[in-house]
Amino acid sequence: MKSAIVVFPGTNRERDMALALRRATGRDPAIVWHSGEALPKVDLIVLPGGFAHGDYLRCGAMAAHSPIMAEVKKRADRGVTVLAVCNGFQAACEAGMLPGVLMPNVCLQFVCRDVHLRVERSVRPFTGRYNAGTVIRVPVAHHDGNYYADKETLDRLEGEGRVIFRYSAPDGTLGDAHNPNGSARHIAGVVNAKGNVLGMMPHPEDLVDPVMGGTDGLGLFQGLAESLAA
Amino acid sequence: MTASAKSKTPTHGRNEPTITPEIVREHGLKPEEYDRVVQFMGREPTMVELGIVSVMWSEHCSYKSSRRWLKTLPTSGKVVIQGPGENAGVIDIGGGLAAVFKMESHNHPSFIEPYQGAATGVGGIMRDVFTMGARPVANLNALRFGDPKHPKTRHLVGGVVAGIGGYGNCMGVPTVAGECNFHAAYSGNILVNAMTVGIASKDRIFYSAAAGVGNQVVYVGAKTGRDGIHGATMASAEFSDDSEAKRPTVQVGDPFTEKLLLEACLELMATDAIVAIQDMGAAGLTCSSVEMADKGGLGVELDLDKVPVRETHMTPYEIMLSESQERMLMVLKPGREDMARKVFQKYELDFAVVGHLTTTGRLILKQGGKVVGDMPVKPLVEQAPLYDRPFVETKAPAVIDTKTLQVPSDILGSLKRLLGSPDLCSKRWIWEQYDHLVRGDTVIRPGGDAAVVRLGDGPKGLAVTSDCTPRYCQAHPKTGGAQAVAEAWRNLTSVGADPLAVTDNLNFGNPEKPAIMGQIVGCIQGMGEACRALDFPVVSGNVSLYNETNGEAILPTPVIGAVGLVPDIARCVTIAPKRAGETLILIGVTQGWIGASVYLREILGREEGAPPPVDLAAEKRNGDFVRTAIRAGRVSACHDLSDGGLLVAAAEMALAANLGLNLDPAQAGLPEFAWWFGEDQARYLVSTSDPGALIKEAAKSGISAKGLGTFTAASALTLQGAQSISLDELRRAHEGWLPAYMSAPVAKG
Amino acid sequence: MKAKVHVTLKNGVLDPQGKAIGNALTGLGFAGVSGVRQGKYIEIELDERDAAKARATVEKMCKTLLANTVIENYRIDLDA
Amino acid sequence: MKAKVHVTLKNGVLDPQGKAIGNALTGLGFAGVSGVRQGKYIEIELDERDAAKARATVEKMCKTLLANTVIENYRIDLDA
Ligand SMILES: Nc1ncnc2c1ncn2[C@@H]1O[C@H](COP(=O)(O)OP(=O)(O)O)[C@@H](O)[C@H]1O
Ligand SMILES: [Mg+2]
Repeated sequence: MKSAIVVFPGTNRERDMALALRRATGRDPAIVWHSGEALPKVDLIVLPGGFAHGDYLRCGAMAAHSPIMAEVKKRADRGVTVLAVCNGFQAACEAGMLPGVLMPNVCLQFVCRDVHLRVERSVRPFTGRYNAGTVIRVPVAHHDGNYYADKETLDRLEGEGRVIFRYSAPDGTLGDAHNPNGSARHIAGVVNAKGNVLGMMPHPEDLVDPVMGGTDGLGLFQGLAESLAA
Repeated sequence: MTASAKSKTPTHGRNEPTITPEIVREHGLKPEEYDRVVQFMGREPTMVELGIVSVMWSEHCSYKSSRRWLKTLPTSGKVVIQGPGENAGVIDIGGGLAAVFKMESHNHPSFIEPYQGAATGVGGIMRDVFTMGARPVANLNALRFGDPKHPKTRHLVGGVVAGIGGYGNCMGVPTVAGECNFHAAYSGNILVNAMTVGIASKDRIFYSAAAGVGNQVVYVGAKTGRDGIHGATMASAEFSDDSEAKRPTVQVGDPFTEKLLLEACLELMATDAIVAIQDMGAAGLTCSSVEMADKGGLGVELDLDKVPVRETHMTPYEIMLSESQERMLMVLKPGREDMARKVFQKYELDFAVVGHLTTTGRLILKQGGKVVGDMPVKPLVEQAPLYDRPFVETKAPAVIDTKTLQVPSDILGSLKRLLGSPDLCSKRWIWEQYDHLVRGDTVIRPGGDAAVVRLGDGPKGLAVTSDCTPRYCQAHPKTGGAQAVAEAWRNLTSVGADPLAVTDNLNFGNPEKPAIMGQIVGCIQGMGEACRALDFPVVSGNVSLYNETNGEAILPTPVIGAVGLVPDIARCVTIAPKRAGETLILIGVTQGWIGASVYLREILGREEGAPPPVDLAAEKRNGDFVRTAIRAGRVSACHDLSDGGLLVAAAEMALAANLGLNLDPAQAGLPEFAWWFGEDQARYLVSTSDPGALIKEAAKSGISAKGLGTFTAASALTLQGAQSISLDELRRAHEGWLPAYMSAPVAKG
Repeated sequence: MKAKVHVTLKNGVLDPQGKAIGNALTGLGFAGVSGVRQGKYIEIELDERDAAKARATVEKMCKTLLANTVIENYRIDLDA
Repeated sequence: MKAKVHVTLKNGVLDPQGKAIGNALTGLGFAGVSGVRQGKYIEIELDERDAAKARATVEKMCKTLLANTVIENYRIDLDA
């Protein structure tokens, strides 16, 4: 699998993502600056975490207009797999690649801690390595991860099986106590209608190695590598 | 013309007054200091010149009260590449890599505007580190707030923590460790000390000494505004009730611009373009240009019209003294301008050639084609006043006789109160607002002794911690200074690291008072002794004096930031034991030292007594033993003993692992409370599944090791099989205080 | 010409910031606060002198960048 | 009664948000943007009916919570 990580001014989790991709695929991803550089032909495009353009207006709003995003959208429309994590998820929503928007956490604070995610669906290319209903532990690190969409949109997402991860207790139960940011219906990750773009707030890339305290996030990258093996 | 010859009086800046004694006083210069200025200038200075001397000679930049004592600290050793005197200290960590680190205070600005004050403090210390060519890989913060009941405290805690997170998180540097205490002595003067650790190639360190006559001086980063003019002098003056009303312009941080500046600087540093580089911190363009020229023994000429500004009609005074953030000054090799400009343009940052180096030894400032400032560089640095201030030593307080104390008999009740007290409660509410995982290298997270970040692809890691126990320093400065160093050394040891070197942040009151000066001297002497005994050199540091409001000083607070090396991160341990059945073992001797302890203060309401003595030989012996045991895989967890003593540390270990703990009776001959809560130094708790072997090993080295009890699958902490308290109840107390405190509505007080 | 843009959350969209301010005000003892909403206020200096053209431009700025029309409304006022 | 509060940065205080928005607008091809400042806009529903009293209350709210008077100014408008 060939992959590329897009770097905007202010992106800061490209290293974490590269480490995870290397661990799962044995290959280094291409790191692509948002302007003036061509996006190479790859099987996976990653929009990583950080604070693109400082996130000063709305998170992801300015990144959504970066020159490279038009190309990312075009590739996604053609079926290329896109993984959008945290700030990448925010940018993908702002760019209209995914429905909804990420609002400030209800606690109005930055939250960095491990959370539990219930895998709602086991689908390639993203979650084929996990069973539906499995609970994994991965960290969140964000100030604006409160997923919001209107009721019709949320119903449609659920009806079409596009909610991929939900915040939960370690045993899979749902509840406000386990939701770190107030997301509607405890949604932590969704895919687009085609199923080739996944947006999620948590950082699976930060738990892929026993020395980091766990490996629950590795399955996502191994699943991608397996599904997208050239 | 020689450097000290009289120069023609330059053109005065627009609207700039001539100097009066009143203006001199406002600039914090004593009359005799001003006389010295006139003498080396050979004439009266202009406003901009006066401003320049006043910041260069401020306590903050010149260390005039502390320099004499700082010189007594050990600053060399086999790992030291660069000691104090540069933007940050540099040590060799093997494999061709160097660790670059420093700590700095932003106390006064954070009191006035907590969010921006703390944020720009973090931004400033990171610039100090990446200006030397290092990529920041870990941030720490040492915080001291006032009485929780003080009307301002909650607002300050909320703002400072959000500000530190706001800046560090955006920069993508994990904030992995720190400390946070509360005491009424800080109600009017909080302490916000920030530390950054970076990694560089050992042979690619960048320094600030200018070289190459004719070379261009280049300004990069953000534009200059009228922010924080005279921050350095503010940091060198006492507060009074009306200093809030005066409200000097506070700087607003722009972490996004600094993130771009970081990436642009590191990109340019990978080429051969840079001769010298220095960040603009306190006293901005003044400090950076003067220090670069002085270190290179050269002169510098600046054209102020070329400085990128974001406001109109800025005077030379304002441009030279502005403390706008996110700016750097560099000297480039000839012919590298275009290449350098392209790098900064890629990141949409300002890049301007603002001057060049000369042979004159003078700082010459031009605006509108006219010379507006002309002064010799050397005296600005070398003739800065140096004071040998009178001091009185703090008398050793009486040792408290534990046998005479009336104490509650409920040990577990006291434990619960201590675990839920402001100083000992969990600081999770703080560190969860900090991105402590970004970069994907955090091996040991906040919550234990030291934090550990992986180096490159591993297997090595860096361990970091920051420590100080101000109440010991207050009781007996010399003991307190030594204890701070010893505790930092212990915290590194507790994760299995080799302690390598330290940085410090010396926070005190007004040094012109002999009693305060005595605290400064005592603490530095204690630190020096401990650093020598533990082979733990000081490679950088910062001094913050005049932390007083209406004559009330803070507790003496010499914070020690320390860095250690972990040879194999797979063999690190945390404070969490691995399984039920393991034995808890105490390393080190307990006399039940209760003077100046948290127990005495929180349970008995008394702040008095001699602090626990620091036996540096015992520290070294016990620490070396523990480290060896960790490395050999003989212990599964380790926690050093500090605030709150044995029972607090044991409970923290049980909570971290979510395991129960059955503890044996107190040591015979000691009052029970003194055994459980005494704060004797040089002690560790370790957990092991082979206690016999460990105790035998210890005996061979003449080290006291004693089994204390067993971790269990039950979820309670039990004393002598009799009294018991559930982990849930302890956890609620420990985790509950800070979030509950911060959930009340926050007014600005 | 100066354009003053107010960006506010649409009715029905949860406003955590506004809610937090409301709670804090009540907690601080301000009685009778029945609702708080927080929005953004953006001032833009434009070289354009023609009001109609300026409004059209700012309208476009709002749609492309300044507001997220999934959740936000905007209002434009012009100052000569 | 509804109070409308504008909180804006004082002159001379760095406004990273405004700067970033200005750059982004220029980057998107909007020409002639010579400056952008960003502030907050807060609407407060009050039970109070007396305008003078309402203003006094909101004034106090601004000072204690809504504005950071070290770096920000505020303006209060009342809607009956
Ligand atoms: N302000 C802070 N920022 C980050 N971590 C903190 C802060 N305050 C405390 N911590 C973390 O909480 C833990 C306990 O702190 P402390 O009691 O000071 O440890 P010790 O007694 O071992 O020095 C440590 O891991 C420390 O890094
Ligand atoms: Mg410790």
